[in-house]
Amino acid sequence: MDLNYTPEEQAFQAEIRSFMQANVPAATADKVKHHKRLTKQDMDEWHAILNSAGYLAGHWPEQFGGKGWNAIQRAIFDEELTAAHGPRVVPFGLNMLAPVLMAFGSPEQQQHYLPRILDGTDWWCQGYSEPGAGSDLASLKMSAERQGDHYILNGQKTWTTLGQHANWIFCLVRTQKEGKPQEGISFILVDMDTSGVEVRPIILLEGTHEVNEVWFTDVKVPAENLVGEENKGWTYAKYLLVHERSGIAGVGDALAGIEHLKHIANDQQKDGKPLAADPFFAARLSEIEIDLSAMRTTNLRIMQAAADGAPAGPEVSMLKVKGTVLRQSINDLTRRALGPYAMPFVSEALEQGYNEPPIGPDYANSIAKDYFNHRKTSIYGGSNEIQRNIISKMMMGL
Amino acid sequence: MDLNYTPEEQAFQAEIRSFMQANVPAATADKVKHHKRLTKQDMDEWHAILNSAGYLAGHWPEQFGGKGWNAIQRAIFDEELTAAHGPRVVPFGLNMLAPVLMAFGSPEQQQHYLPRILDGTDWWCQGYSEPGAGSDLASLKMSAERQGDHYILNGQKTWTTLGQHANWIFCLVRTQKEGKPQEGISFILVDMDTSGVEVRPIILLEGTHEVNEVWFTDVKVPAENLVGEENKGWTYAKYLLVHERSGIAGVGDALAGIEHLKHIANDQQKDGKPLAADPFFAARLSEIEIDLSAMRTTNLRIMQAAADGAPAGPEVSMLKVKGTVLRQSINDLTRRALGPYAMPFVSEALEQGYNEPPIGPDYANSIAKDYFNHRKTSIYGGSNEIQRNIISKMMMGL
Amino acid sequence: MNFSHTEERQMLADMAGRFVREQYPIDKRHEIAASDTGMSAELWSQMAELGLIGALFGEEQGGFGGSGFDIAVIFEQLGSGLVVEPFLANLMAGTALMASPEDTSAHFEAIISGEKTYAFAHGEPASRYTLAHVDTSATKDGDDWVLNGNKAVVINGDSADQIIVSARTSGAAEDVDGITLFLVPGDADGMVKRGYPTVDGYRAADIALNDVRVSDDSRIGAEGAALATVETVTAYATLAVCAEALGAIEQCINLTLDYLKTRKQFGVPIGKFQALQHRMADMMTEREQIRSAVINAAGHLENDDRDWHVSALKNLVGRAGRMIAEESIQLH
Amino acid sequence: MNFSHTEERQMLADMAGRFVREQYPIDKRHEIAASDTGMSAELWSQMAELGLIGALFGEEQGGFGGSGFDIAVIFEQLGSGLVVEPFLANLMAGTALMASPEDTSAHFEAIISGEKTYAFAHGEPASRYTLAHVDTSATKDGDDWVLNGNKAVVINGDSADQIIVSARTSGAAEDVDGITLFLVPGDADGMVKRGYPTVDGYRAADIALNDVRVSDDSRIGAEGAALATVETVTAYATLAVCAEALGAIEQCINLTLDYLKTRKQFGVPIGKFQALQHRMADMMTEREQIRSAVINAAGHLENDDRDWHVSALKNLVGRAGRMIAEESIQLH
Repeated sequence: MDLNYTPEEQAFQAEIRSFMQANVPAATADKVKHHKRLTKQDMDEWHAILNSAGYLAGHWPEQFGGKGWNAIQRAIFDEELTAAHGPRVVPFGLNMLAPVLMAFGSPEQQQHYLPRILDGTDWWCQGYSEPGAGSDLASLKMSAERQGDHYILNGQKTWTTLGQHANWIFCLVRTQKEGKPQEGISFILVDMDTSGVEVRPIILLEGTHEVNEVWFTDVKVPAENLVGEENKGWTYAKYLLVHERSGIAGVGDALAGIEHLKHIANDQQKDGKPLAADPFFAARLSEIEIDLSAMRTTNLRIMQAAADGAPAGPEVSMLKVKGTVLRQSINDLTRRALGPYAMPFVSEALEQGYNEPPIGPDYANSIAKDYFNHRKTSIYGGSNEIQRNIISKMMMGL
Repeated sequence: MDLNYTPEEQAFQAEIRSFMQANVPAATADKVKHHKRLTKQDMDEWHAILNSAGYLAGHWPEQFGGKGWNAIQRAIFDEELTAAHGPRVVPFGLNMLAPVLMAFGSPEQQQHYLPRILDGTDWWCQGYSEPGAGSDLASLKMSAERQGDHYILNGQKTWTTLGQHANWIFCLVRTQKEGKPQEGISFILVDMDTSGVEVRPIILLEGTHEVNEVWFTDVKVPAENLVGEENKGWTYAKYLLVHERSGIAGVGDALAGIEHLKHIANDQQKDGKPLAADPFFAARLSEIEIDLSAMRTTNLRIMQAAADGAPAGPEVSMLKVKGTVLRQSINDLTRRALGPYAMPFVSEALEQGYNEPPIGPDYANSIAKDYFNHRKTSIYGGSNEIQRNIISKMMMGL
Repeated sequence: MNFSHTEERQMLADMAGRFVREQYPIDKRHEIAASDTGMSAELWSQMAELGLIGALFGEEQGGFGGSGFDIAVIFEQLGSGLVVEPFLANLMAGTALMASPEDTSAHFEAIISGEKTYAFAHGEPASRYTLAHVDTSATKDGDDWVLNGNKAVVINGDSADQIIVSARTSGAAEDVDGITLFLVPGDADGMVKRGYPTVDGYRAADIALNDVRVSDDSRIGAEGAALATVETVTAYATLAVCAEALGAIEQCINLTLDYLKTRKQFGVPIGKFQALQHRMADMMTEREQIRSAVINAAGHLENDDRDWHVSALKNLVGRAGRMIAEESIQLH
Repeated sequence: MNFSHTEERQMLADMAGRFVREQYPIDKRHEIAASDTGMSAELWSQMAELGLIGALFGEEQGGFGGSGFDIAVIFEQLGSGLVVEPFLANLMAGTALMASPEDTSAHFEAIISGEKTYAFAHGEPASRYTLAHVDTSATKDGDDWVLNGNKAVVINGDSADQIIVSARTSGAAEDVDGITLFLVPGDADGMVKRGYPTVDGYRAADIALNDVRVSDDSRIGAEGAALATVETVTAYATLAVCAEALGAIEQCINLTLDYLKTRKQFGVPIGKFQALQHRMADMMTEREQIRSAVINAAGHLENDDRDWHVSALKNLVGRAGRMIAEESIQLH
C-alpha cells in the first residue's frame, strides 16, 4: 500500500503540469474557468497543441501513434489538464471510435481513419440514440440496407453532441429486423457530406447549441465503411462502454469545481464574513470534499487494477453514478453560494466577444445554467438507472 | 379553510385532555415516558379504565357499544392519549378484529365476541405472517381442513405480537389449494387453549419478549368460528388494511417523541451550553419538526376526508411510509443527542422493579434500544416497499 | 377543522387555472418571457379584469381577498403555467403600501386594475438574505429626501411604473432600526436601471440610485421603522413563490406520470419498472407534504407564529420541491 | 501508487479472518458478549499467540506492525465477526504508552502477550466529544498524585488490569494545557468501577476516582501536556472502529445479497425486484467509498493531514455505513 505516486508517476505528473502551464491558451483557459462557451476554433486549436506535443493520444498503443499510457497516467493527465483549466478533449473520435477501430476495424480503416483523428482532419460525432431508443438502445430503428457495394441508410439519430462541427459520424444501424434486437445491429462510418444527411440543431432552454438531431434520407454509404462484421455492432458498442473506464468519474472536473466553489465562497460575504466561514456552508462543502476524497481513491484503485490488467467490472458503473451525483452536488452548492445573484441569466454573456460588464460578480452568470445543464450527466452515457441495473446484475448475478 | 378545531372539536379535546390528566395511572405514565416495558397488568388496567369511561371503543358505531367518533375525533383522542403518556391501546381485538366482525361476522359472532373485547375477557392476537409469507402474505400455507363441523388447523404463524398474553387468535388459513392463492384463504377464530396450539417466544436482540411463533398441530376448531364465507378471508383482511386509516401516521407518537428529544437536548451540555443551542443540532431538529408539522396536516386532511366519507386511497400508504420514516428519524436524532451515554444498555433496567441507579442520565438506557427496535416499523404492517407498490399502482394505474 | 375552500375562492382558483391553461400555453409563455418587458400588457390587463390581482388584496385596499389562502390559490394556478406576469412584484409592493397610514387608494386602484405595475426594491449587492442589511442611504434635504445606493435583482424592476425603495435614514448597515421605505417613480432622475432576464424566465433589474430626490410625501410609514414591513412583505412573497412552486410541482408530477405511462423502453411503459415506481411514490408523498405546508403557512400568515410556518414552508419546498423537480427530469 | 498489501500483511489479514470465522462464530460471540468480563480469556490468548495484538504495534514496542494499514486490516477482520475481545481498549492504552519517554517494554510485553489487558479512561460524564474537557483532578502530594473525579463509558474498563487515566493537573475544565496521563492499577484503592454491557455487545464501565493515590512514576509523558497524546489515541481508535465497521458492512452486504438471492416472495427471489436491486447497487457503491476512506485514513495516519482524513472517514462511515446497515435490515 502506498498512496503516493511512484517516482516515475511523479515525474510524469511534473512533465504534464509544466506542459499545461506553458501551453493552455490563456483566452481558452479563461473561458473554461468562467464556464463560457468554446468555439470550434478553440477546440481545434487545443486539439492541435496536444497532438503536436504527442499528448493527444498518449493513451493509444504505440503502434497507432500513442504512448501507451496506462490508466494511472491517464488519470494524472486528466487531473493536470482540468487543474490548468484546459478544455476537455472532444472524445468522440479519440476515445470512442478509435478503440473500436483498433479492436475491430480493418487495417485499411485503421491506417485511414486513425491519423485523420489525430491531425484533426476528421471531427467525429456519435450516432447512437434515437427518439425511441434511449436507455433501450438495442431497440434502435435506423436502417441500413445493403444494395450492391453500398448501404442505404434511413432514419434519425438524436442528442448528437457537437454534431454541428462534425464531418463524420459513426452510427449504430439496423441491418437485420429478425431475431433478438441486439443481433441485427451494425457499426458503420458515415461521411456527413453525403447527400441525405441533415443536421438539425436542438437549442437548450439556456440557449446553447450543444446537441442535434441527425436525419438520414436514402444516404448511400460504401460497404467498406462497415466496421467489423455485419450485425455485430452491438458487441462493438458494448466493448466500448465497458473498456472506456478512464475519466468516467470526472475526478478532475470535480476537483476544479470545488476550487471554483471555494473561490466563490471566499468572495461572497454573509453578515460581514466570507460565506466560507459560515458553519452550515462549511459543513456542506466538507461533506462533498469527503465524498470526493474517497471517490478519487476509488477511481485510482480501479485505474490501478486496470493498469494491472484486471477485467473491467461493475466498478465502472459505480464511478458513473457516484461521479455524476457528486458533480451535480457541486453545481448545486455553487448555485446556493451565489445567493440572489444566481437568478440573473444572460445567455449572450457566455459567448466570445460579449463586452458588457457582468451582472453581479463576474463568476455569477453561468452558475445556475450549469446546475440545470448538468442534470444531463446522470442521464446520458447510460443513465444512472441503467448503471444500477448493471451493478446489481454483475454483483448479484440476478 | 380553517386550521382551528371547531368549537365541538375543541370541547371534545378538552374533555379527553382532562380525562387523561385524571386517569392515566402515574406509574404507567412513568414507564411510557421512559420507554420501559409494560406488564400485562399495566395494559389490562388501562384497558379497563378506558372501557369504564366509554372511551375504549369511542370509534365503534353506537350499535356495538361505541360513540361513533369520526376520524378527526380519533386523531384528537390519539394526540391527547400520547401527550399524557398513556399507553397505546392494544389494537388486535379492538381495531383489527372488531371491524372485520362488524362488517363480515354473523350476528352471533358480533354479540359474543365484541363485548368480550370491551370487557377484556378476550385478549386477541393476530395470526397472519408465516415464515414463508411476509410481504407476499397471500402465499400463506397454514391449512384448515373441514372435517364434519370442525376445521383441523396445521401450520405455523410468526411475529405474533404479544401472543404470550393472548387467549384468542384470529388467523388467515388456507382452505383451498387450487386457483389463485388469494382465493383459497379463510378468516378463522381460534381459542388458544385448544390442544395443539403452542406459543414459542422470540426474544429480540435487546432481550425483549415482544413477538412469538404460534404453532398449530391438528388443532380442532368449530366451524362456527369461521368469519364470513370460506375462501373469502383475503377480502376481509384487505378491507381491514384499507379501512384502518387512523393512527397509522403515528402523529401522536411523533409529537411525544419530539417533546422527549427536546427535554434531552436541553439537559445535555455541549461545551457548557445546552445541546439544544448547538446550531447543527437545532437545524436537524427543526427539519424533523417541519416535516412533522406538514405530516400532521396531511394526516388531518386525510382524516377530514374520511370523516366526510371519502373512500380510502393511497394516502393511507403515504402516511405509513412518511410516518414510520419520520419517527425513525426522531429515534435516530434522540440517540445522537445522548452522545457517549447512548452506548450503555442494561436490558433489566427496562423491567418493573429494577432499582439500581441509572447509568448516565435517567433517560439514557432505552434510547439506543428504541432506535434499533423501531427499525421494524418500516417493515411491519405492510413493508414500506409494499406501500410504495400500492401508491404507484393506485396513482399511476400501472 | 375544515380543509375545503369557500365556494367563491374555489371558483376563483378554477377560473385562474382555466385562464392559464387556455391563454398562457407554454410556447406563448416562452415568447412573453423572452420579450423586453418580460410580461404581456394585454394578458396582464385581462387577468386584472378577471380579478386575479384584486384577489391578492383585502377590501380596505379595494380588493376582495388578501388572505393567505387567496394568495396561495392564485399563485398555485400561476405556477402551474409558469406565468411570468408581475404578480409577485405587485403583491410585494401592495403589501408594503399597506404599512402607510395615508390614503393609498389611488395606488391600489392602479395596481388592481392593472393600469400600472409596481415593484419592491430592497435587496442589495451585499445583503444576501439579511433583511436588515441596507446600505442605500436617504438623507433629508429640506422637505425632500435624497437617495443613494444600489438595489439588486429587483423583480420586474425594469418595467415597473413605481418602485418602493428601502433606504437607511439612520444607523449602520445591519441595524434593525433606521430603515425607511420610499415610493419612487420608475423614471425618476438619477435612477439607473439595468434590466435582464432571470434563469426562471422572469425579468429583474439592478438599480443604481444617484441622488434620486423624492418628497417626504413619498415616504411609506414611519421614518426608520420599516423593517417590520419588509419582513411582512418577505413573508407574503415567500408564501406566494412556494404556492407557485406547488403549482409547478403538480405539473412536474403530472407530466412525469404521463411520460411513465406512455414512454416505452424494453417493450413496456417505463412506469412498469419498480425502481421508478417507488421514486414516483415518494415524489407524490412529498407533494402532499408541500401542499400541507402551504396550507399551514397560508393559515398562519396573520398569526404570531407566521414566521415559523413560512420558514417551514420555504425549507420544505427547498428540499422536497427540488427533489421532485430533479427526479422529474431524471425520470424523463 | 500501489493499492496492494505486502505479502506479510495479507497473510496476517487472512489468518485473522480465518480465526474469526472458525473460532468466533456468532452464537459463541453472543455468549462471550453476555459473560461478566465480556471477553474470552482463552481466545484472547490464542489471538495474542497468533500475533493479532502484536500486529497493532511497531518494533520499538515489541510488535511487528503498528502502521495504519496494519491496524485497519486487523480491525476489518475483527469487525467481520463482531469480535468483542478488548483489542480497541489495548490499542488505545498502548498508543498512549508510546508517549512515555520511560522504558515501557514490560507493559507492551504484557499487552502483546495477552497476559494483561489495559484500558484508556478519558471521557467524562460532561465531556461529550470535547477532548480537552477534563474535570478529573490530579493534585500533587509529596511524590504522589491524588486523583479525584469520574470517567464515563470506559471500554473494557471493568476487566482491565491497568487503566490509563487522564486528569487535570492545572487549568480549567476545557483548557488545552494542564491534562496529564497516569497509569493506575485496575484494583487501586479508591477506584470504584461500575461495569455494564453496551448496545453493541462490548462491555464498558463508569469509573469513580476517590482519592486514588499513584506515584509520580506512573505519570505518562510530560505534566500537563497530554492533550496531543489523547488526540493521537483518538485518531488511532477512530481508524480502528471505522475499519471494524467496514468489516461489519461487508458482512451486512454479503448476508443481504444471499438473502436477496434465496428469499422468495411472489414466486421469485426478492432480488429480482428492481427497486431492491437499485438500493443494493447504491449500498455496494458506498461500500467502495468507505473502503477508500479507510485506505486514505490509514495511509495518512502519521502525516500532518491525519486529522482531516480520520475525520473524513468517521463522517463517511457515519453516513454511508448507517445507510448500509439500515438498508440491510430493511431488505431482510
